[in-house]
Amino acid sequence: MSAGAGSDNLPWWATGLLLPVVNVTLALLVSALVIFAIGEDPVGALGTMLRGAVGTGEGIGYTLYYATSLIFTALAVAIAFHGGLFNIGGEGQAYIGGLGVGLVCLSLPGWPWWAALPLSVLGGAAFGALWAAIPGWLQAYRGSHIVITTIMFNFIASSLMVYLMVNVLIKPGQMSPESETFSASMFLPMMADMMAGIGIEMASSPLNFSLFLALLACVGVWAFIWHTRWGFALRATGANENAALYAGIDPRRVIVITMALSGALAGLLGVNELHGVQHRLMLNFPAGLGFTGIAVALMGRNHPAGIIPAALLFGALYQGGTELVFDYPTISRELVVVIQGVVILFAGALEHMFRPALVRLFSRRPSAVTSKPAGA
Amino acid sequence: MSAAPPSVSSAWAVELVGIDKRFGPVHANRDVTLRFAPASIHGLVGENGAGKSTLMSILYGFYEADGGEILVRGKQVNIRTPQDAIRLGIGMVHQHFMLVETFTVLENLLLGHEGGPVLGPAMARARAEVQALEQQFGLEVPLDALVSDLPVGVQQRVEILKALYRGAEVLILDEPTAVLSPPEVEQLFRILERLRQQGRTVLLITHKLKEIMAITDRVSVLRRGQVVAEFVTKETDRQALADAMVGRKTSLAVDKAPATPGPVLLSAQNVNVIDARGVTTLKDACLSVRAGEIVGIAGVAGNGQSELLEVLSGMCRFDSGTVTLKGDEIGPATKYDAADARRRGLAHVPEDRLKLAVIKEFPAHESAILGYHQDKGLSKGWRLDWKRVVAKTVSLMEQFDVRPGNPNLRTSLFSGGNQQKLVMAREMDREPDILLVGQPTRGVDIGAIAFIHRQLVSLRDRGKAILLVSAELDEILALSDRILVMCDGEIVGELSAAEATEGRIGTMMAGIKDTPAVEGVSA
Amino acid sequence: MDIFLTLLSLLDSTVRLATPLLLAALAGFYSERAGVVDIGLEGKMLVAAFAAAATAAIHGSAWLGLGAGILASVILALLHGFACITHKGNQVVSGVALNIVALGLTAVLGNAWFEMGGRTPNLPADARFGEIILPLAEALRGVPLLGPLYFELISGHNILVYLALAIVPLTWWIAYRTRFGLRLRAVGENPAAVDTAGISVTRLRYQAVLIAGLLCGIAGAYLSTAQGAGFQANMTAGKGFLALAALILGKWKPVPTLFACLLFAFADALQTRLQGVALPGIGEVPVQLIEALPYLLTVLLLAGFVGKAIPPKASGRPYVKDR
Amino acid sequence: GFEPAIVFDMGGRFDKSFNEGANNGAERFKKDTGTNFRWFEVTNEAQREQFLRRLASRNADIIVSVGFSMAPSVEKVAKEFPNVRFTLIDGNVNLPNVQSIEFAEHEGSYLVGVLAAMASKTGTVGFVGGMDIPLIRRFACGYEQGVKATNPKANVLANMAGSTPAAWADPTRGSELAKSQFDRGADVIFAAAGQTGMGVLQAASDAGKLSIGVDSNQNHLFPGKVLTSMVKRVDVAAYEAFKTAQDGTWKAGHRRLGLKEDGVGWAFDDNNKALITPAMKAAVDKATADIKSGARIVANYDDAKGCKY
Ligand SMILES: Nc1ncnc2c1ncn2[C@@H]1O[C@H](COP(=O)(O)OP(=O)(O)OP(=O)(O)O)[C@@H](O)[C@H]1O
Ligand SMILES: Nc1ncnc2c1ncn2[C@@H]1O[C@H](COP(=O)(O)OP(=O)(O)OP(=O)(O)O)[C@@H](O)[C@H]1O
Ligand SMILES: [Mg+2]
Ligand SMILES: [Mg+2]
Repeated sequence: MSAGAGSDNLPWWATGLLLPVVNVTLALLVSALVIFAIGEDPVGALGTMLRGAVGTGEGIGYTLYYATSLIFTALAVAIAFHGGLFNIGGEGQAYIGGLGVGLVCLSLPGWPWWAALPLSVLGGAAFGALWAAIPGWLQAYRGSHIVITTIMFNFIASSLMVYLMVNVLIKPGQMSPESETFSASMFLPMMADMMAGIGIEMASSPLNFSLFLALLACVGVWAFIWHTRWGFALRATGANENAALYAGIDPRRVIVITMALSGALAGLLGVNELHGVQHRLMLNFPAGLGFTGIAVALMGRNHPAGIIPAALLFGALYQGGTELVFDYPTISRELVVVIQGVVILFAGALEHMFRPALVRLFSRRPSAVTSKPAGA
Repeated sequence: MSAAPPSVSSAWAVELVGIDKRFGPVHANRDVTLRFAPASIHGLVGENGAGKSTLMSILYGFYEADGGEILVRGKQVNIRTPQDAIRLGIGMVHQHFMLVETFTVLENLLLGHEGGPVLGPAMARARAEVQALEQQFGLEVPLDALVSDLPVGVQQRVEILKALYRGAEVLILDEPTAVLSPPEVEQLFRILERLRQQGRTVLLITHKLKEIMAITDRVSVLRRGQVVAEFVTKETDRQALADAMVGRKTSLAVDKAPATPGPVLLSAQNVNVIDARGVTTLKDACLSVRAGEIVGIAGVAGNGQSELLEVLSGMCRFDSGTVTLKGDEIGPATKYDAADARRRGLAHVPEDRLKLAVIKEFPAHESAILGYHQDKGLSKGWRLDWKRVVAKTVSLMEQFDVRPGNPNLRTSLFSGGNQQKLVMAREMDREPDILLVGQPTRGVDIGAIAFIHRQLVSLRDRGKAILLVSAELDEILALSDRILVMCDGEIVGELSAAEATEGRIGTMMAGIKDTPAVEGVSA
Repeated sequence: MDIFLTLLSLLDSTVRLATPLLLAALAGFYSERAGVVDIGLEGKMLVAAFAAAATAAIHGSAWLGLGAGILASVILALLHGFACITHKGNQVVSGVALNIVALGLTAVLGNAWFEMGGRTPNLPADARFGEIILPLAEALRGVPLLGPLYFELISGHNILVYLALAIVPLTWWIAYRTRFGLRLRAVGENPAAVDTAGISVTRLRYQAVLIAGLLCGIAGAYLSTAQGAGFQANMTAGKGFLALAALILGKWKPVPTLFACLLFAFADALQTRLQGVALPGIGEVPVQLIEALPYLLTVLLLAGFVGKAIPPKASGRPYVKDR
Repeated sequence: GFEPAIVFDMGGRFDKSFNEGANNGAERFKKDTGTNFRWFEVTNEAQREQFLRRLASRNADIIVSVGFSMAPSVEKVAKEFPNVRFTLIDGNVNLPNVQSIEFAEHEGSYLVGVLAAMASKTGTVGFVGGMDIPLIRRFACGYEQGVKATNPKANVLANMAGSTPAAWADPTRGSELAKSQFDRGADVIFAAAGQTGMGVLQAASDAGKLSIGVDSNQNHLFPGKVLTSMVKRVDVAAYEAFKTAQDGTWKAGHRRLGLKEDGVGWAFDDNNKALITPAMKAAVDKATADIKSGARIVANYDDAKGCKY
């Protein structure tokens, strides 16, 4: 997965900043073309998106709220990636993780939020971990293709959740398959309220305490992968299973554990969505954020320091898109999906497109004098 | 040195004039001019990374040169792709075989030369043509066998046949003998001989100067991308070639005192390994290694040596027998992995360093702790202490003269020889009681070979047990106090240093006890 | 006799459901056998379904629709090739991206053109591929056993079903009996061998990706103009992924892949019939468990019975000349 | 001026189902009064609250929210904006500024069940639902009662299309389900599955069997092939909400629209005239009258006890 990277001596800021910026800009240009093609004003529309995402307190709140969820699912993809595994099952793991969060919250009526939070985190992580560890085990010990099994587990998670929500966990006597509301005492503090507590006025948004949890997870993942013996074993296994075996690491065990960690991170999405915002168990709350996490991770080069800005970008796309359909009813809500796809295409799959040009640009400078023989 | 005659240009089969090639910062070929005569075998030697393969790949159209020109039979030609080269009658057998392993031999021969959009009729025609070629050159291959089922020697014959089938007048062979047993080498040389008699040109790259002396007509020496010397083979000798390659006086011999063996530190009794396909890859292996001695294992690669090393080092399970490590018995059911082995004082330099001993993507300091990352001394509480790791790496690099001495450089950017030195440094650093070493000098230049050999001897002299696996007979003979020979998963014989000769070992390597080597394929 | 008819109808439904999976899986076969992983089967089918339905709705011709579907799918395939072959991008990311673009773009264009929430108008019969009654089907219907078999199961499908089934032996023949097939399989195993044999890896891979586009185009057109009668947003609903699973289950071989597709389709057909039926000894099984049946089956098969699926060796890796 | 707004659920305003019904009502209001309205389609959970709050803070005069999933958000935002009027369709929120409208789907389903049983020659009728959720079970339960009341020996086949929201938008699946039910002997199928139902109607038309539409009058889609439609007057609810809010007669509180209130019913028009025999008409009219008068009580699906009648 590192084709073309590394050996061509670009300065770090060119690969780390310039290239992504160029790619995202190009993606937005193409999106503008699509907007133009369906007969709308691209400048106005993209302007609305930008203002909507970062122009107001509320917009920023929503952008950060989406980013929170995306950080969890992207970290899940990233940690698996370093273990050499492509985990497409973040969506299902988040779904089942949410089940864990919900069950914990439902079973602790009246607890204060700060006491419930560690347990709901544990519940989400444990359920997500379990849901991911099964495909992990199948890959490690049975050679089943992880990409396929994790996709299948997404579908299975859906069926399982519908069964549970409709038949077991539904609050009796109501239409929608939703559980009882958690007790109000354990709702995670909303950012707007916390800010109000320290005297800062902030518009209401679903942004909640989970953001800190997400940032903490970033630090945790970073420290784990690059600063622990375990992380070393994980990366070694991901890079070269045979070398790991040589180093006395059992690659199969590492694969299962890596998947479990990955699923645990995805499962934390439930803390933000359910414990933080919806305050009840419901259907379809991951809403594609598990899949988008893949794109966020890849764009963030599977490093927390890259995932945070990438998650912000995608959070801004979500929120900007909401604002777009609010102001331009004629633009259908799926346009946002197109823009996301285009961003992933240009910043992900076509990330190397401008690299040769950039390399030429950078290498021309020093040799420009010598390589031009006079009058040749 | 004999200058080329101011030519009637058609006197040359191929001429390379002023070839230049860079890979980013690496200048692989600098202004290389070489001429090859028809009906001759031309040797090409040089240290690793000297640019031999690159040069030949350019001739074959696999890489495009940045500058220079190529003439074939006196005519300037434009070789952009292998297709062009094939059309001009140039064939190449690459250092790493270019075969599709899941295909049959015949399918591999056909690839790119199918003779029609549908295979059926072409297949029959090809079969006949190939059989004619086989007879003409004495190159026997089973046409319908899967390539992955064939031993390397046969795979190589497939490669040669492929080139001839495509009509090669000029045949390039890149290190063809690295993986062959002595009889196989002899057979190859007979084929090359026949090609020469037919008026074809053979370009032979090899690191083994003995082979150069045995078969080539002329030899060119490359160093750091440049041609530094050219000899008529008959007029030169190995020492002169070695000096030209390295650019200074070199010594080809190892000094060592007689061994003073102590107690047995490592032994194996009747160890068997059966792989996933049900093939017994290691049969009833019995051996013992004493403190203070080097036991050499000779054999053609792929005859169970890798499995032996992997079993002893804890990387691979075995199905029956016992391994005894410093008195502790280990059976098939005992929990024993590479980490346990290291804990008990056994270190391991594996045969395939890029596949096992380092991680190419990691910076050097991470590769330098591979296998030792659990060491308490490298950690501070829960976290790895990178400062200490880097300091450790720097000291390893200094001790073993790893160049460049940059602990943060990506492992893959070190040359093969330097990677090997890093691995040796890491494994010898903990003063292991037992050291398993596989192919310690494969792909290593002459200066470094001598250094590594000295290190091994001095470890032995400090009373450690060393098990050395090498496909290089010279190396085995130079270092070992006792020699075991492996063939087909079995230890077929044991010789003391005194009784061992190249001839005796070579015969045993072919799996034959007394009679001289016979040709033939055992599929 | 009743059970026989039930079985026939089950198998009939299996054939109908297997067709799009089969076409998509064969598309994946060409692409992956050439070393290009194709997660984007789903997206290609989706754009094809949309283009086919939109064209058929406007021009009233199923064949024109098929052409448009193929064209749209091929364009997406070329984009995939551009990213993965020309620019050596990550093949999985490219596939994921194209799936998302397809999902959004079809809905956006559908909304912009038809203003029906991303749907196309319902297609009239002559803008769809109708069922073909094979010769003598009616006449032979009365013949015991074989008559119903011929009438119910073999006859009465649309042309694309027969086409898909015909493509299986054709693919086998191409892959194992032609020059193109030989090269295709070689480039997925060892592109360097192909390159050194004087064949362009890039060209071969583009050809493979184009064929994948073509087949996905047919699969998409089947969904919206043969099996269905119009386009719906996200109407592929995971079929591309299921096709990929079938390809893996079939170990990247055409005939086993056919059986894998039939198996999935059978599980699917069975689940519509098992819903609400009390199974002997177990009682009524929850709908959701039955719905998950095809997926559970896939996991079980991958885990237990097919053993390790070994993909073409070079798949997923862009070809970079190297030593 | 008067600023009405409507928030649709995830299916979107052209879902051929209740969102589309609400859209039709709003469009009719626009045509009648010339007053434009704002509308939004929700794409994820967080947007429900966001849209409502945004509209409320911009002083929309009436906000219609479609779908039971909107209930929690309506409750929350309505508390924050006690001066803004909310109408919730298909859900119940008890607040002084919220009007909740629910429908007695089981009553309408009962009627089409009666018709299905009479139109069926095989004695087997089918039901295809979208996702297995209580709302759909309510449809199925009423339908089954109607069928059984008319022909106690009749056999009712029931299928659900899936477990993900895609189950509401998968006509291919709908047509497969329909075909499988035809193969099992059904000759009339009631589809309560959003766009998935389109596949059922299509398959029935292709196979020369009968289907029953849902929510809005779908008889015209395949004239002569759709037996009838179970109409749920979401359009009326939306229209009325806008209208009453405009003329000042809007009232908060819970309203349950059943047969009596003309909130549900069956569609009878030129497209299905030929399919409804006088006897069928008489039977369904009788059932209607009985339900309206209370002489017959159609049991509603109960989460705890299931479909008990
Ligand atoms: N792929 C690559 N990209 C960039 N630099 C490389 C690459 N491969 C090798 N190099 C650099 O080229 C130099 C020569 O490498 P090479 O392996 O040919 O060395 P060498 O001359 O054989 O040395 P040694 O004798 O130690 O094996 C090394 O310094 C290495 O860092
Ligand atoms: N594809 C490549 N990309 C970057 N550098 C390369 C590449 N191929 C070769 N090089 C570099 O070019 C130089 C010459 O390599 P080449 O393979 O020609 O050496 P060689 O003489 O054949 O060595 P060996 O004895 O190991 O076969 C080396 O420094 C090597 O690292
Ligand atoms: Mg070489
Ligand atoms: Mg080297």
